[in-house]
Amino acid sequence: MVNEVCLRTLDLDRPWLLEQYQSRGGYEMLTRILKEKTPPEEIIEEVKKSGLRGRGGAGFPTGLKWSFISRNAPGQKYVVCNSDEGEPGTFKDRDILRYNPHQLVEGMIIAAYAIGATQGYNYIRGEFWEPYERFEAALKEAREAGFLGENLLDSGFDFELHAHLGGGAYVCGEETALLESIEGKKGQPRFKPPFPAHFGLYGRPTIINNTESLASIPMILKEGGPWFADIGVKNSGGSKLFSISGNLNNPGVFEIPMGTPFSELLEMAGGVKGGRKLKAVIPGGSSAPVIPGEQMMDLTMDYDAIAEAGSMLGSGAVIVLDDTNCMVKVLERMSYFYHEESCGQCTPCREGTGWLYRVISRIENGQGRQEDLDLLNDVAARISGRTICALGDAAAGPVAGMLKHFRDEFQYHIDHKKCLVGAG
Amino acid sequence: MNTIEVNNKADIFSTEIRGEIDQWVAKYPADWKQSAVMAALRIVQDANGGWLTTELMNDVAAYLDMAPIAVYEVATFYSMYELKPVGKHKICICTNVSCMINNSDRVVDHLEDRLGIKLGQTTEDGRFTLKEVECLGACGGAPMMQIGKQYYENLTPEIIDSILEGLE
Amino acid sequence: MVTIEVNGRELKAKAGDMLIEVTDEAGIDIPRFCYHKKLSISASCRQCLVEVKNAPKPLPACATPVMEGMKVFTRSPLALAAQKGTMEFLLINHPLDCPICDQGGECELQDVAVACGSDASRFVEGKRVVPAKNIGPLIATEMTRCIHCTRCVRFGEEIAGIREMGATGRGEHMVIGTYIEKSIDSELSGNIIDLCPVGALTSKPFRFSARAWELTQVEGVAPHDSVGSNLHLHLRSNKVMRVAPKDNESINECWISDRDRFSYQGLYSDDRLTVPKIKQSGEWQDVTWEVALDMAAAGLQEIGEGEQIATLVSPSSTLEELYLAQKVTRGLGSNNIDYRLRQGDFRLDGAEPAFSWLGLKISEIENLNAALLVGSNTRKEQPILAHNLRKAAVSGAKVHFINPLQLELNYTAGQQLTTPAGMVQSLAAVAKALGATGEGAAAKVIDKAVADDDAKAIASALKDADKAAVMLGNIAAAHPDYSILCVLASVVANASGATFGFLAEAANSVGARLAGAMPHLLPGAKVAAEKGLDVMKLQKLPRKGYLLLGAEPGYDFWDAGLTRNALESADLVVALNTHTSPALEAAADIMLPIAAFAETSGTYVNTAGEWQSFRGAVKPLGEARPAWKVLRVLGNLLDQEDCEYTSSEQVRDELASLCEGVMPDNSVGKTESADLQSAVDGLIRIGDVPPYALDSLVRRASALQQTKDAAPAAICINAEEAKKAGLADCDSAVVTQDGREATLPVSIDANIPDGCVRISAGLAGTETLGAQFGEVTLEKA
Amino acid sequence: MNALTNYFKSLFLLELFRGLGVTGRYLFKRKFTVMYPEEKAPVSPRFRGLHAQRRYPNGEERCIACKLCEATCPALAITIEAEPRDDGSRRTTRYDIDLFKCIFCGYCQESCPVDAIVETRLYEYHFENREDSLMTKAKLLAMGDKYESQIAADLEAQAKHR
Repeated sequence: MVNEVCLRTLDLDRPWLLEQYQSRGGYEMLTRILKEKTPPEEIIEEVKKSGLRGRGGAGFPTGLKWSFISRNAPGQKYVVCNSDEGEPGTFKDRDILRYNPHQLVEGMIIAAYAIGATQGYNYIRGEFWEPYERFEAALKEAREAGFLGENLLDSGFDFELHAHLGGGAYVCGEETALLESIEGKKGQPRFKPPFPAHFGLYGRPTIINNTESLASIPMILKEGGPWFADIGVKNSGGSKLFSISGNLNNPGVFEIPMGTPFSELLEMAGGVKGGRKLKAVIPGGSSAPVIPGEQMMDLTMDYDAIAEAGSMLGSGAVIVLDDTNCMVKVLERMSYFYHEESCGQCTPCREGTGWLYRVISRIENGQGRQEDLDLLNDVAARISGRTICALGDAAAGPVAGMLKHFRDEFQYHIDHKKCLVGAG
Repeated sequence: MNTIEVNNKADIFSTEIRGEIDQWVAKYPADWKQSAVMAALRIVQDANGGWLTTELMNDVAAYLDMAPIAVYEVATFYSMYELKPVGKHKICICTNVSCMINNSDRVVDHLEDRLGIKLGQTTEDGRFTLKEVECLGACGGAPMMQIGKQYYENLTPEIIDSILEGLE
Repeated sequence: MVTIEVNGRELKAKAGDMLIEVTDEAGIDIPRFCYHKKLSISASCRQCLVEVKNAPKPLPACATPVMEGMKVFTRSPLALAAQKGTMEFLLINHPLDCPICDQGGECELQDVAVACGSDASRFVEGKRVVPAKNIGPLIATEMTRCIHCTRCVRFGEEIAGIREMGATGRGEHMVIGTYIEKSIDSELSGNIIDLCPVGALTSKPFRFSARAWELTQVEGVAPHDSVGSNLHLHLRSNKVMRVAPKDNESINECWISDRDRFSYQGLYSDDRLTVPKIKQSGEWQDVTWEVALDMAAAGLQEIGEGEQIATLVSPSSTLEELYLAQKVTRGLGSNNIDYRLRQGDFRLDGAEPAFSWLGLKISEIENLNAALLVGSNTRKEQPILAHNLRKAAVSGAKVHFINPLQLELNYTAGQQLTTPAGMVQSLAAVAKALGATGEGAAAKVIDKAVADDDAKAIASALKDADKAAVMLGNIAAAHPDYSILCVLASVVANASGATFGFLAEAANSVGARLAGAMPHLLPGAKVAAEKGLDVMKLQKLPRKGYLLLGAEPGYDFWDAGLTRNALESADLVVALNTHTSPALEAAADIMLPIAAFAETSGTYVNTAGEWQSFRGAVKPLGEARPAWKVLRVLGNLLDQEDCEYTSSEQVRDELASLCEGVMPDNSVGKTESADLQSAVDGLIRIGDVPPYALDSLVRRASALQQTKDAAPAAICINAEEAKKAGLADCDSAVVTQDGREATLPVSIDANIPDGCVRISAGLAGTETLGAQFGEVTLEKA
Repeated sequence: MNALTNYFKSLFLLELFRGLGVTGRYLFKRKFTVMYPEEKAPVSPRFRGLHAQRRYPNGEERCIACKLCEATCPALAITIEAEPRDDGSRRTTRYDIDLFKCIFCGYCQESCPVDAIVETRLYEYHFENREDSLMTKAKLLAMGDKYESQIAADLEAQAKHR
């Protein structure tokens, strides 16, 4: 059950080409829907049955999200794909864009059909030039084949899809910041409610989904929702792309069923580099609190299991840390990231992320004070839950997690002004 | 003599650049020309040796009917826009967690030594700029860097040397 | 309506209202920085976090809509912890420079810090420092103090209508400002001083001169336009230190124009008149009030014949002053009094409405669906009205202008750019497009007009609109064919079902009519049995004696040169003025120093017909006295009856009783003359009055005079016409009007139509020129 | 009983002798009287005498015209006018203390955020003209210049009490 959904064409020679995609039944589902004029409700129902949850990190049920938009509401509606992959540790959407862009295009067209949108955008992060060109080429092919444009396959349904390139801002991965960015503004998240389903792109109803979520749609509809749900486990339907990186022999993207034990995933990735000891794992991108290695080895990769362990599955970005890593340094780097990427809009995140970084940096550089650990916990607590978007929580989460599991390393830094790891 | 100018859009950019920007403008609703600002800034930045001057930003503002400050906001918000001159080759090195634990420090050190500049600086001959960037979404190939539009992964000092030698 | 509970107190609220609106209404205090009732919600400062029962996290009161049964706690441990948390974050990078900060003592951050702050900081790192940029003469910046509430940014976008401030950079490095060194040019820019909750944006003219706790606040009414914005004057030791808006939802909401905010500086200019002066054998001598008034009274009596006396009054004078001025004048047996100093066409006298006004309430402008403004630069002339008009335009109203200069607008509007004569044609074309025929002069002009596409567009916009208005502005009032424009506008309004209105020029233009400061109208807008001469005739047929009230020769008159000639040939010129100037000194024989804005009590009637009285806030400077008192004593010395007033209220009440039952009315009668006085063979001058050249006070407000809107006099002409006149590359040129010359710099300006040259009036260098709108010739200097 | 005791006490002039006893004892003790002006009593570093305005070591006047002293002065003895100096800094153009009004409470010194206005140890001064009672900015700064070392030492000494 590996590479069943999004990466199912990976074994082909040039899977990004239309003919190769079609050789594996590509656009068949779309054609059938357009020919049979499948009622949109049925499509949404099928997606609901599949148990597909947003693959971008938040894990919100995709079918439910779609059902918030009334297909018959008048006026323009939009489908937006979030390919602004920026969560440290995540590199799965890049592979979809590079190797299977047509499946994403097909998924977006179906999504548009389901909610009655006639215009779509795929927001690709600005640094992804090669994936962007692949996607543009796919759009061109699809347009020429009549899958995009006016009156698709004589069905009377119009849909046009464009790529939008980002400019280098992590926060644009937040859906409302992404919409602002498409509107030609700074990527500052909007206050919600209203949610994009009511007030989205250009103020119109909009659904916005992750690349992987949308790319999963054709297969879900082709094989049926229950088929997809059964691949995974309860509450975590389907298979998922895991980007596993860090101190590994064979890092990469693996599409495996939800609920696969972490140990198996680790094995696929070739095990810890140099046969060293697994120290800790960040299971869902850098925003997810860290989990100690021993605990992680007993966990399965699904939403509930990881949440129970006090972290989150997020975007499925697994960062594996071996025992040569200083956790203070790792946390310093992560908090620097959030400090750099905070949009600056709300006070706790703008001021707090910098403060966190400076205190951790001070500890790392041997200038920590005894009260700093409590201060860190307190500042993190004052950020989390008090900002407009989740970036504040994301910045606070790793701090709390690190201090929970590796407080002694931090304490050692403060007491001895040097690193526990190097000190042996 | 004082002259109050009225902007004529045809005079702002070269035909080529205008054509490119217009392609992007066409992607968005007619009353949302502003949506093309990120693309327009990227296009004029590329045409200007990789960085944006205030005048260029003003031109973009005039071309897209935006307030200049709205363009400055965008240009200063996103990290891919450069507001100071950069070298011909902008080397963006990821130092985020996955790269860091795969020894991106060594990549940085090697490049700094080889080029004789620090992160954020440009070589005197104007060929290279070193820039520290956040996760570029290629953690599987850590450590990695981006030069121009190209990603380079699984870097070692030897690979870096051969990459730099391959650049004009 | 829903019922919610806040801190155990039950409140009724409109569903969908934000929580903070409801608590503000109920007087429950929730700290906030980014929220402002007139701006969009940003919800970014996170200071107004409160606890809502069953919500997992504290919620921002500014962005949480009330819902039935909601239970809110604004001071619960959870809410307080959240508020304290935010305050700590705000303070870590805020400098501790309250002692040198002008906001100290009236700072929202200080206040909230007292309530939610801690006494010691846990932040031991260095604080952020942001270099300040010069954003012009009005606003001082200290961006290190900025807390990024973005009120100023949103103000620019939503209220001022031009985005000048922005938030550049991101995260901790986000900086509020203009990014490049650039002045803030909006005519409403000063409001960001009030909006800024900290000392990042403060008043530059006020800088370091006083502390909030030293100031006494009194109420006032703005004297520079016909809006009558409500003011708070802040005083210290008998001096106006600064001016701020006073909330009045029906007039100025919570905004005022920069002109109203910064003009107070003119009160303390060096050329303020502070002692009575008389001219003796060409030399000015300081004298006592007794001597000066006796001389004035004796001089006026000496002239003997009433019709040889003319009283020219500024429409910025108070109602009381105007009433007494006409009383004294009529007591001398003369009906020669006029306030229309900047009007050039009086053919409408007798046919024009007596109590003309805006036609609707100021707050109703924003509900218009269409508007046609003729001869109006409302954004500079009546900035607050323009703000209301912008609100209408932004929500979809179709606004059209017919003007002799292209305006820089902050919303989309149709602008018909044409010569002054062309304005008449354009307006007639609109009337024709509406199928109106008119009568008298209107009929003649409409008959000749051709309804082109532009005219049809305007006509259909007015006709199709639910609520539409046709308004005449300051440029129209000074137009050589004002009478024709007026009747045409009235015809257009009637034919399209639109409201017809006047954007009155000065603070008391409407009041002046009620006070009887006109040759053919008595107080209470009653028609005079014996008509005097209008201001133009009073200058073309020079009188022996002139009484000037608040009017400055050279700047305040339609035809500056004509005024000078008339006053020079007179036997006696008594000037009641606040300031002196070379032109005044040359013209006058007696100068009586009168109280200026803020120094006298009085009443203004704004363009919406509202009477607003105010009290004197400070004692007049030096020996200056309120003009109503001066006029009263003059009346006594002239042995006039019923001139025993002891307060300005008495004067006002007397006039009010005369005005009882007089209702505002804009019905225009019939006129016959359809001669186009604006039709000239050569170039015609567009002599608009720039906003900061309007009256004695603003002309001397030093900070305003450094702004972009206070450009010095210049010959503005489009490139085509400049080439024709042989001025294509001249730095300066000689302009000749009515045989008088002036040398002025040349400015190529594409906003000026063919056949026109804009030489604004009221500016230094134009004192010798002729009519605001009249034929001129240009040649190389 | 009480009345009887009192009767005997007054009869034998007991209180008088007791009083005389005290007198007698002090007659031979060391004397405390300070023979001012030849002798002077010791002065505490916290003594609140005549005012002075201080400067920074580089010669820059400390006062930043925050007007807190003016606001806090219970006797309304301080009058300050301020404006931006040419270099843009906030400075007083007038700083007067009316010594006829001043009650030497020390609140001005207490409120000063930059230790500019201080009360020195000096208590010996007189006026010959009425207007001399006004300590102007120039006089205050001159005082500060003259006594800076003493003022600095006194501030140091009282730092722990503030």
